[in-house]
Amino acid sequence: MNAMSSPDPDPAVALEMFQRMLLIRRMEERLGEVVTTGELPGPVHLCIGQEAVSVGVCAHLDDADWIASTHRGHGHFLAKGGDPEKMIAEIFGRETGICGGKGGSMHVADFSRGILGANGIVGGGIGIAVGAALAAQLDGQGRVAVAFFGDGGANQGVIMEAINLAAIWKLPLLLVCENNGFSEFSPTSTVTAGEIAKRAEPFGVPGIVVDGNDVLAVWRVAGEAVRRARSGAGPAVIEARTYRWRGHVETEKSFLSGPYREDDEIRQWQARDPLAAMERWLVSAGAMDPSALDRIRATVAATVDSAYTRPLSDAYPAGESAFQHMFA
Amino acid sequence: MNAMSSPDPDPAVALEMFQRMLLIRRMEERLGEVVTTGELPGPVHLCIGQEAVSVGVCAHLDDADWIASTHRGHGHFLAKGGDPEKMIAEIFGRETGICGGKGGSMHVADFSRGILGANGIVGGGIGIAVGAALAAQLDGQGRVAVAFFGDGGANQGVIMEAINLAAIWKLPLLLVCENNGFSEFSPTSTVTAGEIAKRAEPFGVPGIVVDGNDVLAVWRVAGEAVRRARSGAGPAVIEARTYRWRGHVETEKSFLSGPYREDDEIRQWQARDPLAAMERWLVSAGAMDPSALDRIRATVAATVDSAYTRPLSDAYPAGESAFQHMFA
Amino acid sequence: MKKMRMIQAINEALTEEMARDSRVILFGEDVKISLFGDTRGLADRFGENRVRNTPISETVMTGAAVGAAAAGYRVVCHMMFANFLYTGFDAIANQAAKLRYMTGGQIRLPIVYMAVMGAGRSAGAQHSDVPYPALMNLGGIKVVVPSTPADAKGLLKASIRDDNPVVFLQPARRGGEQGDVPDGDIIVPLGVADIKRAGGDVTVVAIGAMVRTTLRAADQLAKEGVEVEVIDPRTLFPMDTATILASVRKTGRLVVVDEARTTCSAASEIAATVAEQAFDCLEAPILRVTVRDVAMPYSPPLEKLVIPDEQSVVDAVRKTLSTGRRSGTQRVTQ
Amino acid sequence: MKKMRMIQAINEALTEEMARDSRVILFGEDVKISLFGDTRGLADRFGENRVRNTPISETVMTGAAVGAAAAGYRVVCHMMFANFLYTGFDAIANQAAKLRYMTGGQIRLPIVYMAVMGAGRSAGAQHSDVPYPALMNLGGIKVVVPSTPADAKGLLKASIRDDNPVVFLQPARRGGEQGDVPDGDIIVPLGVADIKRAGGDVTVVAIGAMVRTTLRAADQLAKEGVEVEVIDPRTLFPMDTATILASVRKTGRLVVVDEARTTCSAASEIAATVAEQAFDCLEAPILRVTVRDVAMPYSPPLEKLVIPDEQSVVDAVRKTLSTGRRSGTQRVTQ
Ligand SMILES: Cc1ncc(C[n+]2csc(CCOP(=O)(O)OP(=O)(O)O)c2C)c(N)n1
Ligand SMILES: Cc1ncc(C[n+]2csc(CCOP(=O)(O)OP(=O)(O)O)c2C)c(N)n1
Ligand SMILES: [Mg+2]
Ligand SMILES: [Mg+2]
Repeated sequence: MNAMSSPDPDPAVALEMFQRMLLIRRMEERLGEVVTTGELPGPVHLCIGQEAVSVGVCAHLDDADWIASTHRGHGHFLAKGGDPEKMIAEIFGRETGICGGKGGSMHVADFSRGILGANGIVGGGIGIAVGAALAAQLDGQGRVAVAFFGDGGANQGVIMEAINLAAIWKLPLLLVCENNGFSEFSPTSTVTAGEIAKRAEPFGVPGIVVDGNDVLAVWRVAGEAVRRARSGAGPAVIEARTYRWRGHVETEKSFLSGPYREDDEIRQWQARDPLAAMERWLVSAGAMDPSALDRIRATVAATVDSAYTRPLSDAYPAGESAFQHMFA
Repeated sequence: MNAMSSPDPDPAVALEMFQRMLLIRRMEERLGEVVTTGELPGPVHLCIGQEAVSVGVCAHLDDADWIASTHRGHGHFLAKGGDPEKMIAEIFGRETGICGGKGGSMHVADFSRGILGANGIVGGGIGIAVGAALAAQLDGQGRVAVAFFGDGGANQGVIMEAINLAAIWKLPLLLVCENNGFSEFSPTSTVTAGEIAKRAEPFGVPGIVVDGNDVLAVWRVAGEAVRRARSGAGPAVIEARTYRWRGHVETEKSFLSGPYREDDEIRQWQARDPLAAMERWLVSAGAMDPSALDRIRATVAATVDSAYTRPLSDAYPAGESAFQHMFA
Repeated sequence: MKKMRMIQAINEALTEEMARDSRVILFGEDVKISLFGDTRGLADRFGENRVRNTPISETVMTGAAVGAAAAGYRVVCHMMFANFLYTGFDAIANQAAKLRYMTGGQIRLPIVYMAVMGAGRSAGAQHSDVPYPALMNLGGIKVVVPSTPADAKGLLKASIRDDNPVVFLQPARRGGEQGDVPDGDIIVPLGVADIKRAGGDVTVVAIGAMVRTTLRAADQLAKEGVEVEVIDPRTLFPMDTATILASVRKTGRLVVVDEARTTCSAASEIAATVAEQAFDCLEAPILRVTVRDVAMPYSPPLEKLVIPDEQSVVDAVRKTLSTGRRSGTQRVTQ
Repeated sequence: MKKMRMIQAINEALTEEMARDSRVILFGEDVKISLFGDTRGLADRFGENRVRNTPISETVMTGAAVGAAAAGYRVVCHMMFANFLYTGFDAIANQAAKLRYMTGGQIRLPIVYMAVMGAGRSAGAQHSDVPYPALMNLGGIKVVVPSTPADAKGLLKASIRDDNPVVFLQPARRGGEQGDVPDGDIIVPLGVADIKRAGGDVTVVAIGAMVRTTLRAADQLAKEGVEVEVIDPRTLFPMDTATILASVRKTGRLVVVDEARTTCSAASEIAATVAEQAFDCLEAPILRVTVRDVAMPYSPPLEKLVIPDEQSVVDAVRKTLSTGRRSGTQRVTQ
């Protein structure tokens, strides 16, 4: 794999990626605000700062491809084309939610768009993605499946089982680790030995480290891995190094006994904002005329506004729905 | 680790290893015969051909060190000093068995000798050994824990979790893979990607491949790994390449639809008999005067004879014992 | 009608369903050579794509079953021994049992996790568990236990066609026993109990391997003039409580024979249901004949002692007949 | 006597036991910073050797607990949310529950697996399970569920001193509630139920978070002149059936309130035991008030609907009082 020599994305693709990242950012920022009002029923885990990973990978996928996600799953959902309004309705527990209000933040899923779901079990999406990759292989349509997981999730044994199985069966599977420096409140190095991407190598599977704050870099390595997978050459592991700006879970400061990282570290990473970097690139590459930027901002703002407006007046699910959908 | 430059074992140690291997061989051969008579209650998995691994490793351990074993566990039990007679009594389900007849072949254990037990769950001993290694570390007495597992067991995710945890905590743990070419009836390469020993490397843990039919080679690499572990330098993975001469489970031919390996392959490996190789080395190294060989043979024969004699007239456990020992 | 062993019946069910629907796939450890014989010949017939040996990796196996099912296949995931369901329990309990519900019914999960369960062959505690109580409590997993070759075939076919996760547990000791199996495409619907023997004196609900044991006990009791109605639930979740309740309303007496450990067993569940819904018809205490709360011992006499046998069923039936309503201790009044 | 939250009481229990016995060790994900506050301060006090953060690796965690216990330590293995017990279920079910038995009693396994369980805070189905039925059925695991801060402290201390594997499940919704905790080294022995309120009309057995719900229902019913006896088993396995049976022998009526899903629940087990052993004293059907067999929904109104509340307990008590013996349907005679 020679990802670095890959060409730049088409302007349309680049703009689309910028827009998706911005959408995720704004949707998550707003969610962070809402949490402080106490209106949200359950816990939320924001991915602000990590938007380049989901967007750079999902830019290569369409509705027929599969992704499995994590507890920090809003970005994946939106990057894969999930409906922002239905996501917010879900997080607010409304009947119009993408899961009818029965899943919540940690379970947003849209099977019609290949979104196998966020997951409350760390590592839980990995096996599911392996199965989707198996289905994709059997279908023979060139589909792929992607499992997103964190650096913490990389310590679940299922990841090794998945790499081994996918290697043996040459499954069209991408295992994308979002290494954001923390497994909950534990810095990665305190619980994770060595380099995560290297865990692929003993199985003859490529393990690639990429700057997870550089959406173009992510887009390049993911593109290469997706092409390989579609062609039948088997799985790859991508470790995207990034950082989460917000807490592990919103409002964590209210219950933690103390800090677990330096504010300075956060500031340093904020200076490496993936969105700002992409904006700079777009301008310098001339892919975007200045007004396009504003148009995108306006579009995103409108989407976000309506996503946080309509659902709030939607009804909660009817009582009987609590007893539906256990079985088909 | 520079195992190859390690010196040869003392003559006494070398003889002891030969004797242990011979004991395992003869005990197992006899068991294979007994199975055909239909006297054994449950299934047995013999380790004939693999004796050098358990013996080469356990030669560095004493009663205070821990081993966790597998379904193919008689060799480990005997190599670590378990009582042959109590083992046979156990396999025959007698009250004099090492587990009072309640465990059987797959559960022979002797905690007083650091034998945490054979295990019916593939990979089941790995977590247990990690815990024993943690205890050893906390004790601060220089103890080590060893987990034996098969090439099939190497595909259980727990192995990765164990390597990672042991690396982070620098546990005095040896993970010894007996790669005997088969995971039940599946040739290793059909279910196992890459080289097992290499699975240690991404975690900064040494992964060593050794000829599992050469007890001296095993003894050397294990010695080095045990010394490292005792000194606080952390875990190691050893992959010993060997072969099982017998079936996965005795009498398998009676229920399998066909063969899963070539007789020729078996013959080739039998030509590499670890016992014969050790005998040649002992003679050539002058460690053994010719009569010593005969003495060892006689001792082993006597041990085996009595192990297969006394227990057979022992009683089955009393009925109430079925309802004892769930709780302390 | 053909005589065949339960293992053969299962093999037929798998073969027929794979032939019928190309989206049925099967994977598991050594399913090609087939340890038990139940998957024998399938790889040859349906190819290495649809029938796959897996590494020993139960965690990813159970999860992959969920993903492949969500992506449109009918997955048969062979777990070999039922104790290994525990090894792969995460995806069964946290994903398979909940994913449809959590996603508001977006998907169907046609999965059959199959395994052999129960004791009787000195395989030791780690190869002899009867794990259905844990599965029944998950709420999102159908649990099927056949007692005869015909039921095994019909239930497995229904399980494969079902759009939900099913755990199909074959009683180890019944795998080799012969029984009549009707020809053709027999389907035994899930959730429907079978009255294996009609009788008016006592209702005995028996599960899996215990059905034959109970039928033998019933024969013996019949000689004493006691007519036992033997009900085999066949599907433990969802359970056909209607059939059981109807029988108890008729007989007034219930014994449940279950190879699981007592506490929170299927027997406990059935007893609780009857004590709740048919209390007024009960003439005597509900008796459970189960494995006491121990791991399964290896030694043959101990194993034999622990597993319910014909005599323990006979004893329980006699006991329930000997105690009439209010014949025993009275309510303590203060 | 001090007022404190259950989480603080647990923290005190851990602190005192670690101070008392240097062989008590604790590990789990982020136990140093402590998500729930129950392990806060332990690392500072007892050092990084005895209190360790683990990677997210439940499979090896549960297994390592077995090994460290077998090698002489008293292990507290913090599993965070009870659903993650499923992730590490293999070593709990196949090793911890069986190893002492399989080895003929050679070892003691002093392990406490602790976790927070149950719903009520919109955490969704994968963070709200009540998994004790599966654990109770294993036969080799003691299962402890406190309902008050004092019990939490005393039971956890007893669990740590116990030489067997114990799963200690803290009801999520009770963690923050205040209660009186006696000073000093309080020990609540395992296997002993507590009569939380005495009464002669109806026995209500309530578990964990349901105890407070039931006590409130009892207050309400008292105003109507109905005296409810509320029994908290505290240890679900082994269960103090004697206390429950004695109460039912007195009242003749039983309701069981359990936050687990109905099928094979602790409620089912208790009902079955009473239907077997105190049948003659029963005046009315045994009623179970449980979570129906669904995964836990996220949306607050749904979650509220699914979890038993005060009113559902009141309703069940009224119902059991309204049905006298044989007042309902009669046995069908043929
Ligand atoms: C099986 C399981 N264990 C533990 C948890 C609790 N938990 C939720 S998120 C998390 C940390 C995950 O870290 P990482 O995978 O790096 O993802 P990140 O939060 O950094 O995105 C933990 C321990 C869980 N949800 N599931
Ligand atoms: C968790 C689990 N899965 C499957 C099995 C069934 N099984 C027993 S031995 C075995 C193969 C083990 O292969 P390997 O680890 O290479 O050991 P070997 O038999 O070659 O010594 C399998 C699949 C088991 N006992 N436990
Ligand atoms: Mg992380
Ligand atoms: Mg092998």
